[in-house]
Amino acid sequence: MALVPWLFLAPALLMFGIYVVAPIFESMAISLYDWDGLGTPKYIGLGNYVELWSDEDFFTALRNNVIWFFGFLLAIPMGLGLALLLNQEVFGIRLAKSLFFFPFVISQVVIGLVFSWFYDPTNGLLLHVMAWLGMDPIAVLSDEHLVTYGIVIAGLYPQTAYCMILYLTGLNNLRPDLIEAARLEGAKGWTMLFKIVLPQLRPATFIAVVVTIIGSLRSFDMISIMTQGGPYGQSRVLAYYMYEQALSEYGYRMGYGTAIATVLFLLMLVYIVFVLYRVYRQEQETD
Amino acid sequence: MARIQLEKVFKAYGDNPPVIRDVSLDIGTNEFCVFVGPSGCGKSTLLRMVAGLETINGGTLRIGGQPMNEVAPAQRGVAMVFQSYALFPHMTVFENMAFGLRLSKVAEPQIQKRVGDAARILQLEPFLQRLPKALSGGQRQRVAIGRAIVRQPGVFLFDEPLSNLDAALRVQTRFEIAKIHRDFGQASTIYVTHDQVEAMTLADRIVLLNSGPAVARDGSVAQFGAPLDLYHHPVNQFVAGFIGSPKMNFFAATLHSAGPELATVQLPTGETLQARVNAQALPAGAPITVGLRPEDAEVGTATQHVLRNVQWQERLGESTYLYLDSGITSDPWVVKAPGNTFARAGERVALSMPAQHLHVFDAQGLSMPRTIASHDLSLSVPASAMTPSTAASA
Amino acid sequence: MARIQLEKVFKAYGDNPPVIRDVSLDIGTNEFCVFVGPSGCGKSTLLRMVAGLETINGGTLRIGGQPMNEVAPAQRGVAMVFQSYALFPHMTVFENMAFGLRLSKVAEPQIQKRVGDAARILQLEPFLQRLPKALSGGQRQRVAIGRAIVRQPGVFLFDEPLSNLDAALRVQTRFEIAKIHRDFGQASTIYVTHDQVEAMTLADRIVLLNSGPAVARDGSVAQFGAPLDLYHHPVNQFVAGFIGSPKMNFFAATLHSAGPELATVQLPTGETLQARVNAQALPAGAPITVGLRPEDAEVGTATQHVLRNVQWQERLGESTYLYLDSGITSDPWVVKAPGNTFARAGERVALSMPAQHLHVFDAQGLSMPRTIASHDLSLSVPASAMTPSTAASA
Amino acid sequence: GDLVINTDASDPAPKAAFEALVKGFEKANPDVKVKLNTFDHEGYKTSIRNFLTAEAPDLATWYAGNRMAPFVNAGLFEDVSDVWAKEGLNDSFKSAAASMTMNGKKWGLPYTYYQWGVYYRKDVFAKLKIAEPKTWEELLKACETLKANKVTPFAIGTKATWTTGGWFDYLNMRVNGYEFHMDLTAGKVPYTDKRVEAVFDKWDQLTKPGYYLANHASYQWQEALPAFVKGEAAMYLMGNFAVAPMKEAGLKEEQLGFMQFPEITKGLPKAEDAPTDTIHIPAKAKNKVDARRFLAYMAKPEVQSEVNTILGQLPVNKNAKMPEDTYLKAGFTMLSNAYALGQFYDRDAPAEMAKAGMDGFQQYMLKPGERGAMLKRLEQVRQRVYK
Amino acid sequence: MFPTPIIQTSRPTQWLYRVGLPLALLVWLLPIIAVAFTSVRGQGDLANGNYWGLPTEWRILENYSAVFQNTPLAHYILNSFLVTIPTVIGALTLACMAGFALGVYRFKLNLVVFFLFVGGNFVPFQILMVPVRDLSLKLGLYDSIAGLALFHIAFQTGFCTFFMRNFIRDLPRELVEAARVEGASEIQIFFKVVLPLVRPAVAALSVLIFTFIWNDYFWATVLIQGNHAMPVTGGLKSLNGMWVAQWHLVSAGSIVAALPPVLIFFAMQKHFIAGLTMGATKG
Ligand SMILES: Nc1ncnc2c1ncn2[C@@H]1O[C@H](COP(=O)(O)OP(=O)(O)OP(=O)(O)O)[C@@H](O)[C@H]1O
Ligand SMILES: Nc1ncnc2c1ncn2[C@@H]1O[C@H](COP(=O)(O)OP(=O)(O)OP(=O)(O)O)[C@@H](O)[C@H]1O
Ligand SMILES: [Mg+2]
Ligand SMILES: [Mg+2]
Repeated sequence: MALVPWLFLAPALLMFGIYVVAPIFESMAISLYDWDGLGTPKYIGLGNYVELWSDEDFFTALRNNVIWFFGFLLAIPMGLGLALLLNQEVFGIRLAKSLFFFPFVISQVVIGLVFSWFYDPTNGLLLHVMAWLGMDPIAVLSDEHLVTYGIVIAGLYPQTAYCMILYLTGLNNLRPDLIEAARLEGAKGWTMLFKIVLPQLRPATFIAVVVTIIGSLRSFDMISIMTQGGPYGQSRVLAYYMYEQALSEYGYRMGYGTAIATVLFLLMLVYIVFVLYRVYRQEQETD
Repeated sequence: MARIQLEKVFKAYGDNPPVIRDVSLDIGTNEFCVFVGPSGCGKSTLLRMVAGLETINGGTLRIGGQPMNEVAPAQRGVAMVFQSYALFPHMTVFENMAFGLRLSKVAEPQIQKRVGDAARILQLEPFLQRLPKALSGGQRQRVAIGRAIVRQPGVFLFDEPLSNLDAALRVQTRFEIAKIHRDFGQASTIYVTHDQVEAMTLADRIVLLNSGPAVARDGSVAQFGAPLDLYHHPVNQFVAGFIGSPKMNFFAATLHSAGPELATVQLPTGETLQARVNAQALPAGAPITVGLRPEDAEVGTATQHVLRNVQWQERLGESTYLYLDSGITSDPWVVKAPGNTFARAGERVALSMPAQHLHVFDAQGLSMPRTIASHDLSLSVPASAMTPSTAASA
Repeated sequence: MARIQLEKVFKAYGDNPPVIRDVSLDIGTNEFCVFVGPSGCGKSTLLRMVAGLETINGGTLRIGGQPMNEVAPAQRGVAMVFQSYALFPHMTVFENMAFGLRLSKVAEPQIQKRVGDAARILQLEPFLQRLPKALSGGQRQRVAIGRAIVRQPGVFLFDEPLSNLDAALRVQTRFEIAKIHRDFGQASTIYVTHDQVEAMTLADRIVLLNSGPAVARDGSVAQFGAPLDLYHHPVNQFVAGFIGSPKMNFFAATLHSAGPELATVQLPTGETLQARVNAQALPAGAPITVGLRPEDAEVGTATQHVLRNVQWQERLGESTYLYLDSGITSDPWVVKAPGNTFARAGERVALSMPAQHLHVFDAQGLSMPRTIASHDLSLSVPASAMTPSTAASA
Repeated sequence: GDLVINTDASDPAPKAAFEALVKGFEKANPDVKVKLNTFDHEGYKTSIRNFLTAEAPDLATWYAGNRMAPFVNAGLFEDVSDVWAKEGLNDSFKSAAASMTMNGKKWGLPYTYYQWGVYYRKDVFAKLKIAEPKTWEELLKACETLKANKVTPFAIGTKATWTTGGWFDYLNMRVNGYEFHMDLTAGKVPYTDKRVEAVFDKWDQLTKPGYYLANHASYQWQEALPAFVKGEAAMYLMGNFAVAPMKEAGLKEEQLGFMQFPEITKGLPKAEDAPTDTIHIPAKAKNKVDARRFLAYMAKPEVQSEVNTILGQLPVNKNAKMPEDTYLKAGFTMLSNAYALGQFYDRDAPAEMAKAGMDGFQQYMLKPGERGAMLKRLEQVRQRVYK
Repeated sequence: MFPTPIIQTSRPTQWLYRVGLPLALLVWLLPIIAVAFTSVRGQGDLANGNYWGLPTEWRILENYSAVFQNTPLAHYILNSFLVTIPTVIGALTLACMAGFALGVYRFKLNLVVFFLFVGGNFVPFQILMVPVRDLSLKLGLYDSIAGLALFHIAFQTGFCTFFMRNFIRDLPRELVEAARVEGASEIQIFFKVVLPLVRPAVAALSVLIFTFIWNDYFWATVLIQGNHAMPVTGGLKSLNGMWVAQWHLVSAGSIVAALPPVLIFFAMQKHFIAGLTMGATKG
């Protein structure tokens, strides 16, 4: 009887263990070696990490991760704003909601293509808009200072849609009695939003924060599609840099790549622990 | 300042048949009015229309003499206690109670004082800094009441405030609500419940609402009156059946003859009974329904009686319910007998059905007026009990 | 074959203090046993241990004489009805009822027959092909019962089966459960409830469970006996207070003198009362608690009486509850008076406290034995009522 | 027996070339059955690492120069010096021999290459009366004239940074010469060397006046083509593969000219970039005998001609037939007279260095002012990579 | 409800809303509309820089058939299906079983195992890249559809288990207990009681996972090299290299690649959103 749950768990645990859990530790182990993926790995202790410490590109990537992190968080208020706009019962609103959600369903590869074209300095829409506003056009994706922001904006497009859906569901589950009670007490508009509605949306906000942060740290697709890290590596983030170091045409430094991944993992671990702690507390409450 | 007047109030959700039709009530300052009725009859809807949470589709609502149909909820001077309490889960007890005051920019010392006072009255002082989730059901209920009190409203509205509490707590909180109402001299209270005991014990006047087709026929209000009025003089069979627990026993009969004070009715089983009602409006032979409350019937031959078989009994100690084969339909007659009564299934007993306790309804369910004075039904404590005497010895 | 025996049964969840301690019960074939007790006292736990859904940490469970501690639920020959009904939402009524039979590979015609029979008894025939979500609460409850019946178990277990139903349906289903129990000759039933009326009306015997520290002191069982035994002869103050509604009035007093049949007690207010209990085990002057049920007190001077002020009254029509200032603590005495009683707050009334209705408890809460025979408390329907007579005339 | 060949010939022309090769070989050697695996051009660069170590084919295509170093060092390629000796390739493949030699041995067979050089708009030059520049000064002059007439002198797209490598190669080879360029890519000279600075001093003369297409970092090299085709830009330093799309876009031969990169340091012998594609026998191959036969077949002059005609590139065997195509012909002549051939920056320098270098060149082209910092960084990379 | 229903607001506000909403929608979807338009443009529009106006000629058939005839797009799409469908089935099967174990049984390591899945679900998957690639190589699954699908199954099992476990845990425990009393074995409970009840969750998850996997790009890049196994996201990227500046073809390809998840989203919208939020709001 005590065995039953383990039998049901076995296949999932096996697969997950082999493909997810073990590789995490393997990666950490590989990060202690110098290995090009061809010859025999050479143990160099923390050598890769020491190198990271003096690697400008690594810090550029780290800095870009920070930009992604904060920039991406904008998806949350924007998603909330959209959700508030759409949380109505008028004719056709269901369709409108799904259309607003659309970008999330489409592959990031496609979104990336669309946005690189949006930024295109010969014919992009941005060019036209800026020209129309009488500004000098900017080649966003080849400007080292703007490029990351440009990609983040592209990334925000689907992410905002995602947050919007989370908030729409959250708004759907608002307790009407609390809203009514607050209305009787004289709350409306912003007061209602900040004092009554947002606190109730906390679960939605929490999950929006979780997926957004994880999305920002995993960000890879957009960069790969839109700039491949360029110009001269200025739009790389850790996730992309590690790929470039470990597997790209000019890469094949497995040890170095995994060292970057390990750093990324440790950053994320802080966050995972926070999430797990919250889930744990919730479990305690419901049990 | 807090008299509530409804005039021909009407409400329908969308294209559905009206939920509330033709409701005219005048609830005086300091009156405690209870809405009762079957589930879905529109009690909450009516209450929420008073609160301003539901639009009024027709008729006029006045509070303190002012028309209120278009006034925002917060401006009506009403405070409401919800069945779910509707406490803001992210605010402490203090913040919950102070919320409305803060929004209306009452000065902070004033807030402190008012909340403090309310907390003292409701014995919530130790909990002021707690979140609602750290309170028991009864305490939460008190916080909800506290939040209503501090705003010193002219009208208190309660929507089934006790239905989430367990039996013991319900009794206690019922008490508190009555007390608060008495202490807040000016305010009127409307209280929604489906629990008759609450209705009977709390109300100055009860509004019993119709549901279903009766709404279209008679309007939403089945009867509006003092609790014992509804108990003793129900206007129709619906009210008679709704008020009282266990339910009044109903059985078909025909009118044999009717005088100004007394009517004679004949049961399908052949027995005839006399009832102190004026049924002269009906022709002899008219089909009628007779009603008798379980607590008004008696086992024995003290008055006019019939013989029936016991189907089953339930002994609660305090009293015994006998289920008798009515001989008319398969529904048994329920009789509430003293706790020491004991009867075996199949035993035949005499059931005394006093003429002054029989209710008679016509084919439409309308009551025939009972010909007994109210004071017959409502006696003061026996005078003898009031003579001073020192502690008794056996 | 379906006698249930528990011997020193023990249960603790994890490292928490024991929930169930030292429970020894012997529930006979065809007996209807009800577990009552305050919320969280372990009623469900105990029931689930019998069902095999919860492991037993100590002691022995026997069903039909066989030790069952280690036997899988399905092999115990028990059927259980859950508070939530636990109908499989994806199966029709028929499939729900046939589920267990199919699993135990009963032949299909046999299944058809058994389910058909049960459906007939429970009037579920029109619904056999419906999904549970298309049924009303009461119908679902009946399906749950049906699923239990078809397996023809030796033991029926019910865990608060009525608590999700509304009042009227509750009464009706209570009736049905009693009937089913009577019809299934061999089976024993254990029924968990926190509703006293259910317990009193259904049980052959009641097990009242302790909760909190009393479990550690006295074991889990507070009293095990016939319903009226618990009503009339509670072993301690907890049982006395738990059984009966409204609750028994308790007040502190001291023992003045004690004889074999009669004890004299003195109230803090100075009055002395006599009680028909044997309190000889206590020394004179011992602090005691006196108990009197609201329905046993009377307004008037019929027997030994005291004078008290009315605080408040609640008029239900059928009866009137008077809340009297006890003069001892702030808790009022509750008196259940006839429905026509009327008293104003502040009025002084005589309260008759018959000696044979007073309960006395020692400082530990143990009851002093009452010196009245059981048959004094439980009378058959008066003989006079049983003389044949034709329909009465006024 | 069976012969398995892995190629990156996913584009139409190479694919056809290999199919023809296989057909010819099978006809000549009826006992051998060839299986051709065609990989996606980009994906092949990673795939080869996998199949060389795991399940090796009998032949695999790759690139000359430093690009093959990791595999040679890891012992994954077969030494084919014997084939070279036996077929007399040391002579007929002389121009490419150096790029196939490591540790004194030959590790594969080069089978095709193509020239780099400056493609220019004859018509635009004619209109503005510009003669084909032969020297740096003439080039600068031409640029000035073009610029003055609102024509961008050079088209380039640096979104994929390798295009900058061509510029660096040529500037370096013309300023400092082939040997220096090879020393630099072999990591023997620091990037902070004065001679490297000198290269950038020349480059400055193009970047600072804005002689390159604006926003070049936003374009792939193909995306820069329209400017050239429309005549908005007049020159394009590119490999010969650019001719096909240029023609496709509508440029006629009378509009499109080809010239050698002008001289900078007087008298310095001119070396050219000519990336070479190669084919190797993996060390773990199963059928090395037939693989060698295939190499021998592939080296034949007539086979070289046939294949390269299909490829639209130059045969490596000097005995092969001269191509017909105008630009190839020009290239052939140029390369035949070249002092030496470079493979291209990203094949001559190790991968990591190449990546950093090309990123750096792109940065420089966008921000000429940052060249000092950029070179310092390249020097750091160099010290790490070549240690 | 919040915000105030628009019907209860003043006339002008209502009109503003009714006009503003479609406008906002238009702006929001502009990138996608532009792609859709471009996918039917002719070369002429592109040469003239007409990227954002209405197409002057509608070359629907030409462009789309060009995309299919001259490139392996159809093959890429087939690959995507071959990866996605087994992944959905596999991950859900594993997750149903694991979710059942974690949701129904109380055992010591329950929470630990659960956290393993939740935590694993959140790791940056770059850290798995090198080892997973090596593992696939060793198993001979590198550059194969099976290899990619197996990895996706394993990784998605984390998320699906998290989701299923929460869903199963919210089922009334009594159902399992009732089945047990009725004599069902644990396997029977799984198949006859729990599985039928988790159908909504399965539906929600399968739609969601379908889109996730269909849109995966990273793992396609890491684990697949050749066209023979490349799913459509990766394929589109390589086509993008081939179709430089041929925006009409890029757009047509993008539209084709985006179509399956979009169709699924519209067909199964309810499930899709349930999937996003049900599993999520539990976190
Ligand atoms: N927003 C609404 N839209 C449509 N119908 C509604 C709405 N709110 C309530 N109703 C209907 O109006 C009727 C009255 O509802 P209401 O809540 O006032 O009943 P109630 O008397 O309070 O019932 P209960 O005792 O169950 O609380 C019901 O039939 C209900 O279905
Ligand atoms: N799985 C469990 N783990 C730990 N404690 C438990 C568990 N199940 C029940 N308990 C505790 O055991 C005690 C008895 O619970 P049980 O459900 O038997 O009470 P009950 O008498 O049925 O209460 P109620 O009338 O509220 O249903 C409670 O204090 C409860 O908190
Ligand atoms: Mg209601
Ligand atoms: Mg329980």
